[in-house]
Amino acid sequence: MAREPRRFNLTASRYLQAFRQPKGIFAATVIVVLTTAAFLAPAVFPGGYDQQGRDALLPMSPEHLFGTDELGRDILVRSLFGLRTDLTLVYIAAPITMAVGTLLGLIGFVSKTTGTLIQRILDVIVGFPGLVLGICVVLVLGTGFPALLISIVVIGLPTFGRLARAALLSQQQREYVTAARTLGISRSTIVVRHLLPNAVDAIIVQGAVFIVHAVFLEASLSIVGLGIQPPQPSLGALLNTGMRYITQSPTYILGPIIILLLLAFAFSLLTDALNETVNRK
Amino acid sequence: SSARDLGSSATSTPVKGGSVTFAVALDAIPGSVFQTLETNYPWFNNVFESLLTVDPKDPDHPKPLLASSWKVSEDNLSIDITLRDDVTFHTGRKMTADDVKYSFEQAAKPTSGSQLSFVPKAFQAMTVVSPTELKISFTGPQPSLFDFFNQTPIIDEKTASGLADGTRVTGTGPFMFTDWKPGASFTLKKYERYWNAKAVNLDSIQYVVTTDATALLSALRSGRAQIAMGITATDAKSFDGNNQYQVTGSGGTFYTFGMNTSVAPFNNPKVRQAVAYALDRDRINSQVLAKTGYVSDLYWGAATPGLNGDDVTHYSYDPDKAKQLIQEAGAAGATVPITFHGNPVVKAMFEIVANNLTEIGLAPQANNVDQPTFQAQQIAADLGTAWLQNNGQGGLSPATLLNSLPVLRKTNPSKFVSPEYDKRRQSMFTATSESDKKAALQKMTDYVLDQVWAAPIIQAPSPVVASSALHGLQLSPRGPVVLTEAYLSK
Amino acid sequence: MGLALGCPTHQVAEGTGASAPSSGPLVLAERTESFVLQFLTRKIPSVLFVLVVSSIVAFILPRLAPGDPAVVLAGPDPSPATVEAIRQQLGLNLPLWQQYLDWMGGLLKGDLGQSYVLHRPVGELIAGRLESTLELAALAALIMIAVGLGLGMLGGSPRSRWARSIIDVFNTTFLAVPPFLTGLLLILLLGIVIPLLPVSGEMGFFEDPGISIQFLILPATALALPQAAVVARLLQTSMLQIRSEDFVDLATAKGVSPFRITHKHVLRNSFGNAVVVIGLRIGELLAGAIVVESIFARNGLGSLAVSSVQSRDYLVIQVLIMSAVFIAVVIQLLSEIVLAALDPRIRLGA
Amino acid sequence: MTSDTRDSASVREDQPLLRVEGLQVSFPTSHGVVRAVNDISFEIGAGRILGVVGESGSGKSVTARSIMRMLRAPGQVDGGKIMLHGRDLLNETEATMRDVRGKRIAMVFQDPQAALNPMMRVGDQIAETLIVHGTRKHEARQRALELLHKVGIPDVERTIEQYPHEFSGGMRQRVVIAIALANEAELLIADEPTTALDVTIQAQILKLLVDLRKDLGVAIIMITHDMGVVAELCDEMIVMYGGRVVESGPVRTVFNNPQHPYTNALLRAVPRIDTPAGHALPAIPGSPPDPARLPGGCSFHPRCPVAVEKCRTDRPPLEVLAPSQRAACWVSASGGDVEALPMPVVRTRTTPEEPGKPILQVENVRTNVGKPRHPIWAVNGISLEVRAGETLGVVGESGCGKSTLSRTIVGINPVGEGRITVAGRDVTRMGKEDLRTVTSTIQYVFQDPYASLNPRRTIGQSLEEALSVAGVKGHAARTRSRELLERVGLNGDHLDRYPYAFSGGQRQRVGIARALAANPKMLICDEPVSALDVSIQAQIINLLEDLRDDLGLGYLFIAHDLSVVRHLSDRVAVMYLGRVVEMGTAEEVYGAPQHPYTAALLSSTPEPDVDARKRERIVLAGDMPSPANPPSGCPFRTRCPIGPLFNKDREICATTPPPLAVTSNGQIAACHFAGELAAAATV
Ligand SMILES: Nc1ncnc2c1ncn2[C@@H]1O[C@H](COP(=O)(O)OP(=O)(O)OP(=O)(O)O)[C@@H](O)[C@H]1O
Ligand SMILES: Nc1ncnc2c1ncn2[C@@H]1O[C@H](COP(=O)(O)OP(=O)(O)OP(=O)(O)O)[C@@H](O)[C@H]1O
Ligand SMILES: [Mg+2]
Ligand SMILES: [Mg+2]
Repeated sequence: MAREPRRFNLTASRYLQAFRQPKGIFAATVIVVLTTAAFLAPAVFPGGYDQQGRDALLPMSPEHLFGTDELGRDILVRSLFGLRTDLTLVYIAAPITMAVGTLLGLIGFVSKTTGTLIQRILDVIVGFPGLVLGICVVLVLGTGFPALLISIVVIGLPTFGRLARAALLSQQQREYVTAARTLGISRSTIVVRHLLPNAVDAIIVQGAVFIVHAVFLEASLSIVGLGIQPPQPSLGALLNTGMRYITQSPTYILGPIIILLLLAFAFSLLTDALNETVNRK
Repeated sequence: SSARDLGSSATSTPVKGGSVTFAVALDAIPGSVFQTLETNYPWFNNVFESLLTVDPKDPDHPKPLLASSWKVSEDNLSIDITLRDDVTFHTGRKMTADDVKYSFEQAAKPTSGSQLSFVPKAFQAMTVVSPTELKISFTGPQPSLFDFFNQTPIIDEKTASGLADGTRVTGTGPFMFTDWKPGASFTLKKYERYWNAKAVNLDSIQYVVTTDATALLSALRSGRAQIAMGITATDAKSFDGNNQYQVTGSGGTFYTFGMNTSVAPFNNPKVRQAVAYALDRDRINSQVLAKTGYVSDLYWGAATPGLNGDDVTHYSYDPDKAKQLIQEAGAAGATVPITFHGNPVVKAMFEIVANNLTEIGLAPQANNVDQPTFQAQQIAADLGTAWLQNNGQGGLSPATLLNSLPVLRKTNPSKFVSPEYDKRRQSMFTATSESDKKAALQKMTDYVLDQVWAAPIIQAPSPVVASSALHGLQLSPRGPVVLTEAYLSK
Repeated sequence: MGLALGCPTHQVAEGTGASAPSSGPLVLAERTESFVLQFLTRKIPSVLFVLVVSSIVAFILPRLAPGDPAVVLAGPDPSPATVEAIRQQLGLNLPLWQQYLDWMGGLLKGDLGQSYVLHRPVGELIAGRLESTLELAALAALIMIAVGLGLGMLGGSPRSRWARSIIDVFNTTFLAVPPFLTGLLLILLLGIVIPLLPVSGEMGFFEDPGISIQFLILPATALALPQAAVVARLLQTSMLQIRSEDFVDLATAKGVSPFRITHKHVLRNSFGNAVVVIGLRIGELLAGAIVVESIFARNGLGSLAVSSVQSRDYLVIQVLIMSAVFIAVVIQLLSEIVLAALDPRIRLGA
Repeated sequence: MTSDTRDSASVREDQPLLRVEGLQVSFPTSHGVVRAVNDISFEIGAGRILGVVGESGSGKSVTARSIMRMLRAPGQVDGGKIMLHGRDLLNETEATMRDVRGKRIAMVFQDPQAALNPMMRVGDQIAETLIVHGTRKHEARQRALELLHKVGIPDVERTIEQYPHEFSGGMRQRVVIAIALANEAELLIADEPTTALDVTIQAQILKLLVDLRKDLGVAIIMITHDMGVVAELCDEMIVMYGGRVVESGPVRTVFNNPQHPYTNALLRAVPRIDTPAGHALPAIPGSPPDPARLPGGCSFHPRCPVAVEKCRTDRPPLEVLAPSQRAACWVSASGGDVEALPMPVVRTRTTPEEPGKPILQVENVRTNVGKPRHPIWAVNGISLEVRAGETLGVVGESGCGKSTLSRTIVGINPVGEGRITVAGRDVTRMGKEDLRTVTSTIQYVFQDPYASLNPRRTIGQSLEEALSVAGVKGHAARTRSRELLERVGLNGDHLDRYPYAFSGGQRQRVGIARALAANPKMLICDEPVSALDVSIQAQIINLLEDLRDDLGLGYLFIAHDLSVVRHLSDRVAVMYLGRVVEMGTAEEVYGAPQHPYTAALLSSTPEPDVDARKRERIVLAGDMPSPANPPSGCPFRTRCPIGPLFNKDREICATTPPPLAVTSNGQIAACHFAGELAAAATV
């Protein structure tokens, strides 16, 4: 008969529960360390990321932990600055994508036709090969940070739009929604007050996934040369250039790869931890 | 021959027959026969031939090819050309003066895209005197005539429509173009009725499009390909000292730093000169081009007849002087958006250039676009404040370059216009005597160096790496790789 | 992400009031067929909408970028007149709507159009590159299905904690690491550090299967592993969830062995989900192929797409995008149909 | 068909079939160790039926699963023995247990929807039981056919090929029972096998079990929380509370003379069909204990009306307190009277003779829950009205359209045809103003107290939201929320708690408070107590009655439990397949049911009364047809015990739908042969 209810509380502290378990602690530590390192990079390396020298393509050594690139720049420094670029990008892009995507998913609950239309349009975006869409957007808007931001957001929108809609649809079946309706509460209020807070879990978890995806999207665009512009480094751009020197200096791409792996792994664990917290019985 | 011959020093005698695999980074574009395209260097002149060949070091004395002889009139206003009578197209049809006329007419059309179309456009008349004789007359002297003859292939009118989609690519050369799988591969097969068939050794050449630099390398290393083009200079360098391979270069690409002289800060010649001093060309040569490049402050090489050798190194790297010039011009701190396209070499070059400019107190910004965008902007004369440009027209004569190289044209992307420039251009075109030519060139050189609206950075050939078993390759600064006499030693 | 599963409809089988459907394999087959037809008919409007909007976006988007095929064809240092002449020649000066209608008209007649840049029929260009991508996708799909289902089943079976944590690590790692990074790691590891396999290039399967496979292994693995992790994770979750269903308890109470429970009860019920994910993932495989092809220097459709974007070969881009959208739509429909075929509860019409 | 096929060596005559001794089961969880079962002992002989009753969480299922050694993780047996024919199952290997399961002990689960593998044909699921115990394939199929037939499934050749979703709930439960019987197990453990089913279906299943026991001699452990089921079916019973047995003995003695106050309270807290309304129910205060935090001493003492000091400190042992009857109670052990429950208030209320204006009038309303082109009339022409201070009870089987009717009234489902008038206003079109009238007049109390409150909003937020619709905002809303909470018997300080912090009964009180926020004139209660434990159910019924009388509310009270409806209602409407088949005052309908369906419903309802067993029951065959595919003529004719199924000449039932009309004795029913079964149903 009656089951033990799920334990809920609306505040952010709910998500902080995720950081109580080892997974969450590890993920948080890595993310915090990487983020701090990235954003402190300008202070630690006042020379900036474009200190060129004549010692090109050096292998890993104590002076240059990750070696140097083709223009004699320290790859560790560039990786950190690159991480900074990437993190800035995704920390801006992710919330925007989550918010706009969710909003698009929500519209269907206020106006059915608009909602269906939006879902169809999201279907269109999903049908497009992500990278080709990204390339087109960047070409139209010109390269650089804003264009990259927009293409990441556009590519990410369907995920959140559909997710929000699915989460809301499942919530809509719940009796408390009917209860609110019998009280005479308007549809839009129900969406904002009842459906949304209960759909937020799924969106937050997906958000953690998306951050990593966004970083890799930047990297993919960089592979085609349309990512972050030189001399400003990004992890993707580093990999892109490093790939060309893979035979002469295999260690070139190792630095950025390690950072990317750490980042990806940490966010993956964070997703797991969040998921477990959110679904905890 | 004047062209660089590879492996010709080998003592082995030519081997008949055999097939060579040529790994290329870029696919063929047979539709663009009249354009000088780096893409087409690996195969083009094995299929198509022109009337004559010009040695850049001795531009006034071309060697005959399809034309057996020619005679320029005294007044420099016409030329009589005599053609070989044993030349056939790959269709088997005899090549005649009509074909030459047709080809030149095509080259004159705007759609041909020929960089030298200004030459045939200035033809007053082309008269077919006999199947082997053609007379061309012009309104004024034609300093670029031989360059045009050298660059323009003679094509078959009957099959010309097949060029566009590559289904019928008919030339007069030693090999026939077949089996094109766009983006993937094509094959050149020996043409048995080639007029100089006895010189031809190979049966066929397989071209494999391998866009990726590492893939090119591994194709060579694994022996799947005997020759490759499109390898980066730094990769090519890794073959140095390995006697199983021969490393060389073909063609010559100009890398230039273009500046818009109509806007600040580059409306001030001092700033332009400062930039020219600031560029660390040697470093670019060593880090970006693995020292395969040729550092020059001019578009014409040091070997150009009549050139004062010192001019080539007029602007040696001097950041202090550059900084001082910037200060004098009051341009310190000016932002300089630099447009360039995604070519990795250009990109790396940009990074050093940007670093150099920062050093002297300018604030460079990247504006990386893709190739078509760059070109569209170039055509619209809308490249912004500054840009990096590369043009593959190495080996043309200075007078030709003044018309064919966009940066030197009368209407150039730098929006540099001056009566003085016009005057000096004119004297380049009209000079006929050796001394006049020399004087005109010197004046032009001085002017170009002084005004530097587009600072040359470096000239570099495209690296060609071949197995040392491949002999008889002919390469030239003009670009094409000729395999007419090539053979594989056992 | 997921499909809206049809609600299980409860039918009353007892009682004369309800007209119970007559059964028998033949009638059943007929019914399924008509359900599929009905389902497709119902889907047509939204599919059409998606296709038409995609075609418009695919048509407009590349044209918004600066530069056009004429610029590309005009060669390196063209004059504006040259470009204009070529534009005329290609018909690019026609009004956009006319170009669009021409293209659509051609498509409806089965004519994919001609490449502006290569002057070849687009169909031919695509066919020329198809083999490479198909080989890659096919092997990747095989690896994905094998590894995904294998690990998923392992993870969803009652195993030691040990086995499960290994699977967890695999999943967590590859869920996060995209094909692109996996590819780079494989190149470093198996191409450079221990040079076992070629890291770039390709060879047609029918030219030399042995060598072809050597070239395929690394990119296919790179492409497959991240997707395999998704499949494995889903199958595992779904199996664990099914395992807690009452009917598994009933099976245990019947005296069924754990092995048989896993196979006959748990797996069978999880399979529908797995099929849907595998379907969706195959779509992702094709999308992921773009970057992997670029890393491993394969001349497939991905590199054709990128190069045609870079040469503004509008028609090629348009057709490639439309094919991708079309495949996505077909996969979506197919997985819904397969799901309905697998799960007796799901009615496509519902 | 008894034990000749079994290992006769293991059968020892002096041993009962199954004896559980001192069983202890715990669940170590992150919130602490949950001792779900604490030292329980009982036994069951061959061919006997043992009833196990107790409220939710008392450890019934855990006990059952322990016998099968099928505890869910992290459950573990901490002590005790489970002796099957004298052999301790707890010492057997897993492989041996696999032989025991399904062959010697079989189990039937509560939820027939979930207990069958949806992807496997029912025939295969039955055959599998046989195959895993060594029967060959084709024999297994043959036997599956027999079994299906035996459990009363018609047309077995066809149905054996069907999938579970093509079966109704009752039929699925029959399949589960067929599976349990497949290997002729000696012992059948049925864990609430009828809780999820309608009374009519429950009657079918119970009858099946009784017949099986008679035919096969199988022993049954019948787990239930329904005293009626125990009274009707079982020989012996044990009563569980907080993981312990508090009383055990033969059913008759325990019912007639309960030795534990909890047993007594359980028996009394249930409303009965045969007792007229007027009394408040003697509810058990408080709620069942949390097994993770069992109170010390006798775990029932906090709720016990006769508890003495010793109950708080010492745990009473389970002792023989009457012949063959054991109980664990200090009071009755010392000869005290455990039947001393606080005597309920006798309500003075009588049905208002001249009731006020109708608050709600429903006229010939039809509701389509299908597509416009393929209508499914879940409500198919219903007329009724509710007046202030009056309760209209609506009963009917699951799926007959009760909820759809109420949802139509409040505007969640659009009205297909007919007219709805609320507070004198025609609201059929449910425009903005109409809805305002409806929400300010009628409020809704939901069935599931867990689902009807937003888990992420505090109780206060939920109440204030409801108040804001009624125009009460800010500080006033806060004050009023407190008042409301206190009005429904909750602590007014609990406004800031989230729903999870409340028990089911408390939540239902919150739900009621929320419904009251807008000062409605009428409440629609859609099965408000059916998800609650018996003791809690009584509390809520009492609360609803109080509110009705104090506030003069009108109720539309929906339930499938006839006793509850009888207890609360002034008038009753009986629904079948989207229609009202009988309507009248509670006395009339329950006293002399005119419609055979009403009669069957009444007859099927098990009474917590051991003497009722002799009664001849009307057990309906089959299930209610789907509203998507209603029968012609009288909708009930496909199951009617007096209809064309049994009287071939009554063709009229198949051709002419009977109108809802006045019958010969002045009541209202929709039957061509009204009144025929009136006598049979009443006791
Ligand atoms: N898997 C589990 N993990 C933790 N605690 C459990 C688990 N299963 C059961 N319990 C605890 O054991 C107690 C007894 O559960 P059980 O299912 O036996 O109750 P029940 O009497 O069958 O109740 P109901 O009438 O609700 O079925 C419950 O209160 C619950 O807290
Ligand atoms: N959205 C729907 N689509 C199809 N059928 C529906 C829908 N909603 C309800 N029904 C059908 O309408 C009938 C009446 O359902 P309703 O929920 O009103 O029954 P109920 O009497 O409240 O049953 P219960 O006692 O189970 O709550 C059922 O047969 C149900 O299957
Ligand atoms: Mg239970
Ligand atoms: Mg209901």
